[in-house]
Amino acid sequence: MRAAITTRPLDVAALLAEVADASCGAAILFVGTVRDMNDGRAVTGIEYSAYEAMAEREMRAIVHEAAEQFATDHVVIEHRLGALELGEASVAIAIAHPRRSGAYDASRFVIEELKRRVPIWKREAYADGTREWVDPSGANRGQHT
Amino acid sequence: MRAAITTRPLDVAALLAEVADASCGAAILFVGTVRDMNDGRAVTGIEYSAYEAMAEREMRAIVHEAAEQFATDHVVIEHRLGALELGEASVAIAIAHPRRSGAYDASRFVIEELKRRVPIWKREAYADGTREWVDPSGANRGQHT
Amino acid sequence: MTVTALLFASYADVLGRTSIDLTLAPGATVADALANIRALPGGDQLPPQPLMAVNLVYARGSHALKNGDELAVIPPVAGG
Amino acid sequence: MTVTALLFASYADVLGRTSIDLTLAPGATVADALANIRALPGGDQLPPQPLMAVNLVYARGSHALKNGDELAVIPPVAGG
Repeated sequence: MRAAITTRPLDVAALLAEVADASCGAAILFVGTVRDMNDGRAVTGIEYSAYEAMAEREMRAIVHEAAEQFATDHVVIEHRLGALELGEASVAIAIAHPRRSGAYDASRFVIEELKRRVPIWKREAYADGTREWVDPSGANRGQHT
Repeated sequence: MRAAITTRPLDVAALLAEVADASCGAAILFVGTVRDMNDGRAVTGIEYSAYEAMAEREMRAIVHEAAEQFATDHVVIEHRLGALELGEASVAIAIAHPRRSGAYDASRFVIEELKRRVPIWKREAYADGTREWVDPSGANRGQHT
Repeated sequence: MTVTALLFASYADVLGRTSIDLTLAPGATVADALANIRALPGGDQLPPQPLMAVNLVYARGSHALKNGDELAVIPPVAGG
Repeated sequence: MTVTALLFASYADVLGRTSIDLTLAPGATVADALANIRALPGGDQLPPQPLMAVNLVYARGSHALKNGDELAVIPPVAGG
């Protein structure tokens, strides 16, 4: 079990190797990447920032909750910060589990919890030269420009 | 979109790279691996065989069904045949999708359909020296020794 | 007419072979071919209604065979 | 007592800074600290009830602060 924030490119294959275990019949790697479109706007890159100490603490808590809830110790999360280009990986979650249903459920749990509560923010850069903080909740849409 | 049977070790990182696309914000790699236990028996290895022409045909059909049902062209399956050791990958499914929910749903659809209908068989070797064809349906349990 | 029947995995084991050339009457069905296979030594160990395929596609017992078809008797699949 | 308040992302932008040292009366709560921050230039652009954390843990407005606590005002999170 491990959770980390990094500014280096994510080595997603290494994460999959890290969770591999002969007791596990299924491994799932989730990779979040920078999309070229969001809400109909052409995106050229995303800058990620975080409250790093709290983000790592929340990510570690999520890893432990997933391990307990889905009965596997083989859970790793890495989240990248800094300026990312299109197609680059911002987050990777690797899970190994004796059975595939547990692997899928644990993977989904981790990414949903990460998006719900880990204090990380992203500012998208658009093709028209503007930048905007992304608010997935929609609560402050249009307020932050 | 691609589906293939191979006797060589699966390069799962290459499959993830193959489906990557800047229009996709999520990629999921599912890897099935040889477990050291099944139904309480210590497993030492698995030999996979197939009706290869039909298996590739069914795998291609599943890829196309997933692409249509979940609206993404970025779907690849590889299944390995031959004698595999503990921890080795027997199947890998890579999906990229604009959104994570589509990626998870498409990945799960592909592995469930593959297990339901692709004519591939496995014979487990056990620590006690015996070997047995695996029947996940349980219909012929104990009949094939 | 002649149809090639393929056997795999546990079914190849019980029949001791991986393919059988069957000579069938015109209009014979998948079920007719299966009855012929079941009459061979070891054929009684096949389940009552195994999965069958004709020319790489799953087929019902009522499917009419043609000369040269590739028939397959498919054990419970276990991929993944 | 003194509490350090951290600001991030869009909230750091509207207040023009990433941290503020707040001097508060003993027994002051997270809500009291937020009211102080809201009184600063740009503070009126914070939403009515932003997420708050004390010493790396999400906290309610009624949470009593202690001298030396690290308070954080957390914009809508957008990880992943």
